Amino acid sequence: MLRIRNLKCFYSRIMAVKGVSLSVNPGEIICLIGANGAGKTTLLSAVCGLLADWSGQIDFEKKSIKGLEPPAIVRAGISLVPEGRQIFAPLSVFDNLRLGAYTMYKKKAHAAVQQDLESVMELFPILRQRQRQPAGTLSGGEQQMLAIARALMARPRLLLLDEPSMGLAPMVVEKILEVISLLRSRGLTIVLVEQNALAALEVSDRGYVFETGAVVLQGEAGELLADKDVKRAYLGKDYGDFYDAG
Amino acid sequence: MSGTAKPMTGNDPILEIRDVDKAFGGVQALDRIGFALEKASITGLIGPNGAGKTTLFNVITGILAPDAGDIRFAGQSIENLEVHQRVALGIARTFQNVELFESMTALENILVGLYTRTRAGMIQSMLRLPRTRQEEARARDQAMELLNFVGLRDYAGRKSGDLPFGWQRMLEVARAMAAQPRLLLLDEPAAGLNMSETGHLGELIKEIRSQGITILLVEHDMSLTMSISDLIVVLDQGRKIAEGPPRAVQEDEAVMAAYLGKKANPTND
Amino acid sequence: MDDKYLPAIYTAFALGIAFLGWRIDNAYYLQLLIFIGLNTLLALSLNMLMGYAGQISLGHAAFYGIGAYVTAILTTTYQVPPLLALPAAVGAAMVIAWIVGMPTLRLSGYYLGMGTLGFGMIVHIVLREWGSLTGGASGFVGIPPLKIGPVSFASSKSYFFLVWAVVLAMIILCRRIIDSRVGRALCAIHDGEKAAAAVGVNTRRLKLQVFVLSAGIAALAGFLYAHLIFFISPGSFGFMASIKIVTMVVIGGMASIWGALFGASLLTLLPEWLHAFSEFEMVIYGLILMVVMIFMPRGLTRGLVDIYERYRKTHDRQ
Amino acid sequence: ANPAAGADSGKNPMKIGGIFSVTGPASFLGDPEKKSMELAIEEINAAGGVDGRMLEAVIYDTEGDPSKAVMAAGKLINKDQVTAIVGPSRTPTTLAVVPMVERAGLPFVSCAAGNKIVEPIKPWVFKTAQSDIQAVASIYAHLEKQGIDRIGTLTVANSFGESGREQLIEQAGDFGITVVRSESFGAGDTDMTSQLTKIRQEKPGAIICWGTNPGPAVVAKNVEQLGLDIPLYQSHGVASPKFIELAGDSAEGILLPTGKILVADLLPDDDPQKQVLTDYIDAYENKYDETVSGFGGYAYDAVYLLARAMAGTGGDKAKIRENLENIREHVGISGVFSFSQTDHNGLDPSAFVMVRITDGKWQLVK
Amino acid sequence: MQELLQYLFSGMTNGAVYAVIALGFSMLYSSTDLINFAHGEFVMLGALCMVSLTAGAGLALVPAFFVTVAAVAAAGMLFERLAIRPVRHPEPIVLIIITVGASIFLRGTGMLIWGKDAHSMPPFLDIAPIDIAGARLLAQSVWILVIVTALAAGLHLFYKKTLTGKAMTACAVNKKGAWIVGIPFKWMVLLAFGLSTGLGAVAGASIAPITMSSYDMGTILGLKGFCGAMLGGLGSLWGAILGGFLLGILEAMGVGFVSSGFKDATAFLLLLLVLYVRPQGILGTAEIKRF
Ligand SMILES: Nc1ncnc2c1ncn2[C@@H]1O[C@H](COP(=O)(O)OP(=O)(O)OP(=O)(O)O)[C@@H](O)[C@H]1O
Ligand SMILES: Nc1ncnc2c1ncn2[C@@H]1O[C@H](COP(=O)(O)OP(=O)(O)OP(=O)(O)O)[C@@H](O)[C@H]1O
Ligand SMILES: CC(C)C[C@H](N)C(=O)O
Ligand SMILES: [Mg+2]
Ligand SMILES: [Mg+2]
Repeated sequence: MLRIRNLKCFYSRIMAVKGVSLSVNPGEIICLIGANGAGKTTLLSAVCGLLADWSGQIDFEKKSIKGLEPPAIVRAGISLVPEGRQIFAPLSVFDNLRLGAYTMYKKKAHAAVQQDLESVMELFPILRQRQRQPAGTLSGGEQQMLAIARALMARPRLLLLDEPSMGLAPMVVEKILEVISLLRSRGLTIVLVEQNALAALEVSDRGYVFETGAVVLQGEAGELLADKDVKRAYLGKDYGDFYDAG
Repeated sequence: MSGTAKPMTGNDPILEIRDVDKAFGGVQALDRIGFALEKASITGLIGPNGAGKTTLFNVITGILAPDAGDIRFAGQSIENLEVHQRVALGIARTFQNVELFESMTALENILVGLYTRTRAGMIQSMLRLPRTRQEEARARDQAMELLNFVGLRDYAGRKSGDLPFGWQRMLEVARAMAAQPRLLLLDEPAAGLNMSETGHLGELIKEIRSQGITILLVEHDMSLTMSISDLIVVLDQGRKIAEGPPRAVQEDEAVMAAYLGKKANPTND
Repeated sequence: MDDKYLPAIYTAFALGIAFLGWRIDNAYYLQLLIFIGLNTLLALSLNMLMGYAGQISLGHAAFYGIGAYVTAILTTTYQVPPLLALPAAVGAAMVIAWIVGMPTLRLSGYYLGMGTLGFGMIVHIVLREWGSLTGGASGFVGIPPLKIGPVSFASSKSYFFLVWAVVLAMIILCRRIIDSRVGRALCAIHDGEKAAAAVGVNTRRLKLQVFVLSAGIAALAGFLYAHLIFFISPGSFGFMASIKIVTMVVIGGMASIWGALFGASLLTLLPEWLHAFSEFEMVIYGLILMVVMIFMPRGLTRGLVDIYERYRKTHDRQ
Repeated sequence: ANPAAGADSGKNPMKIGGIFSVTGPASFLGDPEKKSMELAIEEINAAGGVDGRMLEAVIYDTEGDPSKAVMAAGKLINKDQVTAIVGPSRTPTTLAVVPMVERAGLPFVSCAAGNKIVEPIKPWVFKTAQSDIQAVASIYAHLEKQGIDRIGTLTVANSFGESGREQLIEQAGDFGITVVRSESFGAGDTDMTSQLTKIRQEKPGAIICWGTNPGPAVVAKNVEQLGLDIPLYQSHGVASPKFIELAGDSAEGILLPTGKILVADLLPDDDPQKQVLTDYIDAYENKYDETVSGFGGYAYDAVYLLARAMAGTGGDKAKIRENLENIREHVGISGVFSFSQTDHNGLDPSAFVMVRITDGKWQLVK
Repeated sequence: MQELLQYLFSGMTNGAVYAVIALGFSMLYSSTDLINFAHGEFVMLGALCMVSLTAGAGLALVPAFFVTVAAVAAAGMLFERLAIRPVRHPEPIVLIIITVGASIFLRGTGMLIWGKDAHSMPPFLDIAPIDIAGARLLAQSVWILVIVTALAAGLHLFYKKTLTGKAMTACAVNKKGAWIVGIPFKWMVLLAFGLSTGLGAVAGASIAPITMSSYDMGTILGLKGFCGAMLGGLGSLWGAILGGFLLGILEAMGVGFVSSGFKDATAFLLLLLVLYVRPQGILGTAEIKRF
């Protein structure tokens, strides 16, 4: 479904992703883990069109997305839950959700939007309670839920989640991981970037481990969970001298 | 870097929160909250999203004025003090959404953190007398030391906004430490850190406590909170629903229902 | 620019001034350089406020005007020697800045722009309407040449040296502030005012201080302006003058001491070059402003660096 | 120094500088002034120049900004090394360059109205535009004849209006007139009914408006809108056909003092200026294909006065200045100039005539 | 009493003009977070186009009005496309300076096209001034009032009720966020510029009959409109209208009760006082920023 070949991403002169190749099959949950600054967010930005300065190849459903801007990519079926949430602070929660369905409205799929509104508020009841409140006044976790819900409103086929559990209460994290599994069972393909690698790998099919802009390890989620190095660096308490490695 | 010169008595509260109320429109974000922090202790403040934890931080640091209630720091009411005055008194914090000075380097961020602990004003800076220079040099040394403390020594000259998110959090901790606080408020410092980094952070926090600094920690990562806190306070919808040592709180029915969920046994992984 | 090169840069700067003063005899070119110097002071003053502390002012020409009018009135109407008029002019601007700044600096963003703009307009109108004191709309005539003790600054050349000595002094002072505790706190306010307060910076006081400082430097420029052309009128200190100062700062480069110099030079010289286009002057001037900003949004100083970086980037990748 | 220079000087053109607000808010002055200066120089050169030397104009734009005027003057004096300067269009720009020309010792003829320019007398400074003194005197003389002794004034908030207001107040006593209310308006204002309402409260016998287009046209319209049934006087600041076009029907009946240029064709044939005026108008309208305004004449006169004073001096600035001061009875566009040591404007009230706008046309008022 | 009413009318006439212009500022701000310092120049273009099309080309009023608005809106979109969009890292202040450059450019262009003189045109309908208790109001002023109200209502509906309106707001508050939900950011900005400069043209075309139009009329009108928008609260459409009228009326009262020389100063002083009490303008909402 998504195929990335030898991707290199640049921030002016810095190369943040240094030749990554990966692929995502339909209906899979793929998990990207790795230390801070490893380039996970950068990769997602390139996939969803936010970052234009890259070389290599990114194909979504066999079509290259080179040169496409985010709106076109959303229309193609990819949605992002970004790092830092990027909600529309002064607009109400409800309007944030409606705008998430912007491309749906443009397809005149009003009924579907109505349905989705119901279903995301089912998923996150707090959003229903806070419908009229300006989104910027929500608590951190509430905002995170809103960001996920908003991304779902576009009815994506591929959902990119950048650290969705960040700042969420344990119960909500559980809930979100559940939701992720649920979404997958509805046929959604998911790329999940997570620091909470343990939990993430548990719901994932496969995983990639990033380090300083490159994939250093990949495999079935179970294998990775068992891998000694992964355990040492990302799962266990034996953090060693991480900062020298980073 | 130690903030307290007085001997630690252990039972003398450094911060007392009494019956604090805060509402936003219809939302009662804080509802008669009260608890006390012992000197040189780590208190974990937990609760579901939107429980009012950040709001309480904002009230303690003076960013928001409480509707009612009183906050006493080191035995003295700080109600009428402005934000920067509270920092000068020794209350420093980090932010849930990372509020670094993005266009400035990591080192400069720490130097701003040292603001309350340095003196040179505009005139002195213009004259640049030997004393000012000495102060500046000393500040730079201290700042480098702090960067070293959080492991960012090699990134002193990098623009803070370009640092990866996790390092930005560490930088915030260092910046808060620069104020030589007696009370350090950490708002989700582990968000965005992977598990090993989180572990490292835990060690760091314990080390800060060992310097006699009191810590109030908001953190959803239970493996961290439960393992390093001396006391846990649980908020839900603005109310305090539990308070006690980690073990007790983990077993508390109300806390499980409101916050931890069913398989809440994160300390032993 | 690193701290340790600064003395060398200052020396080079001073030598440059000395060289220009020594080589140039044509009063027109000296005058042009003097105006560049005055505009540099203005840009520098606003850059402290806007570039570093992030507080926009759309009424900065008011302080320029206050400096000019106070000295004009004192030295002409009341025969006060310029040496005493100088502290009065600068002091008056600073006091007014302090009074106005207290409520105004509570505003932020465009509202601060509006507040300062309103203040600037009010000053402009007062200068225009208070005819008995200021000479009204027709202007104030008969300002004496500058004479400090036995030294007279009547010739273009002596004035050139005076103005540029002041510019250099102000550059050094501002640079020192920037590189200090206070300067860093100002930049912090720029990046996030609330965060700066939460880290312990007394933002209100600091903003006021830099506003007052900035007003003082602008008034100093006004003082020098009045004694340069011996005539002042409110038209020189209106809204457009304020906008021009902002433009100089942004074109030169925000938060850059040398940017002030670049911006002032370009905006002083440009109209002189464009005279040749007569009717088309405005069109071309506007176009140049736009083009510079489109291609060098961080101003001339960094724009050149950026272009180099871009070149390096494509180069590095091969 | 170079002996060849003397021989060459017969061919070297003599440079005259021009500083006008060609663009900016006073471009309606500067533009015709610039064109008239070029016209005058062309004419003089076609007639053989001054003592056989051609004249050359070097003209800069001030945009109405005193600092720019100073730069321009500096450039003319020090870089272009002109022999004389034909001055800025407005009072503040003129006053800004006065100290420079005084110091440089350079004959300088301004085109601005403000009386401050030649009062007190400065050796090198002359001006050709009629002063507000004469304009006010003409209006007041007319009012006196009508037996009106209470007036309201409405002046534009710039140097032109301010200087007009000063004169209106200063001379009122001489004509037994009381100014019952003085109001002002901004140059870009779009509605002056408030000011007029305030003036109306005092029940004046006439309203005098002092400004330059387009404000006074708005005033004319507002007077009509309010149905004010008293005479409206305007200043020479609107003395151009443009005003009638702008004010439209509201212009009907308005009175104003103007140089004779507006009514050149109505002048009796024995008027000394008639010939000069019609020649100028023809030449201007032929060359530029636009109707002449009342303002270009200031620069035209200035160039001719300078040319006359330059004759026989070989470019010696002090001599030119002296000659200028001794010019008598020079028939120009704005009047008949007679300079003296105590008068550097050289005009008397006869430079003005009162006109009334009737059926969209200027009409001489006796 | 009659005086007071006349001051009010005068204030309303000017205020209505300021209000339409303020509307343009506020509208652009709420969609792009940008203040267009060349807005006054678009008003000028509107006025002069209108004059040329009616008085010059002899077009009937209604078509002339629409052609004017369309032409100026097109110019505004061209401006966005050529001068705003290409900026690489657009900081607000940089865009502001670009609009300052544009204002000079447009003024220069206006001068080249229409010359330095002012131009006038007859009112939309040739009706005598309306007399109410001795105070008089021009029919054209009533026209402007009607236009202002209609525009405000229309825009209000657009922003509150249509998805495109919401999407525009979203673009202003969070460009990145807007992009990733699939809002065509660039098109929205283009549209916003078109709308806002179109509003400027409406202002220009409707005031052309009351005031005189010249290439340099834009600066002062733009300034007043900006003040009106700020006074009412940036981003609030009703605020812009309120601010515009308030400014006009304050000026007129300033003339009536203080002094005409100080009328602008009075207005600005009151404006400052309002801002000191309400730093976000009368109807503006304070920036939402929490830790
Ligand atoms: N805007 C930027 N300008 C320059 N460098 C950047 C920028 N954003 C990111 N980087 C650099 O790119 C590298 C990769 O960053 P990225 O944000 O993709 O990492 P990440 O894996 O998502 O880390 P984290 O877990 O902290 O979110 C880092 O070294 C970072 O410093
Ligand atoms: N400025 C505000 N205006 C309106 N409501 C607010 C404001 N600030 C906070 N709230 C509300 O107050 C409640 C408490 O918010 P707070 O940020 O303190 O929660 P929290 O405990 O920190 O949650 P999280 O763990 O998600 O960060 C939330 O419901 C939030 O929506
Ligand atoms: C209209 C003119 C008589 C104006 C005059 N030249 C001035 O000084 O503004
Ligand atoms: Mg990331
Ligand atoms: Mg929180």
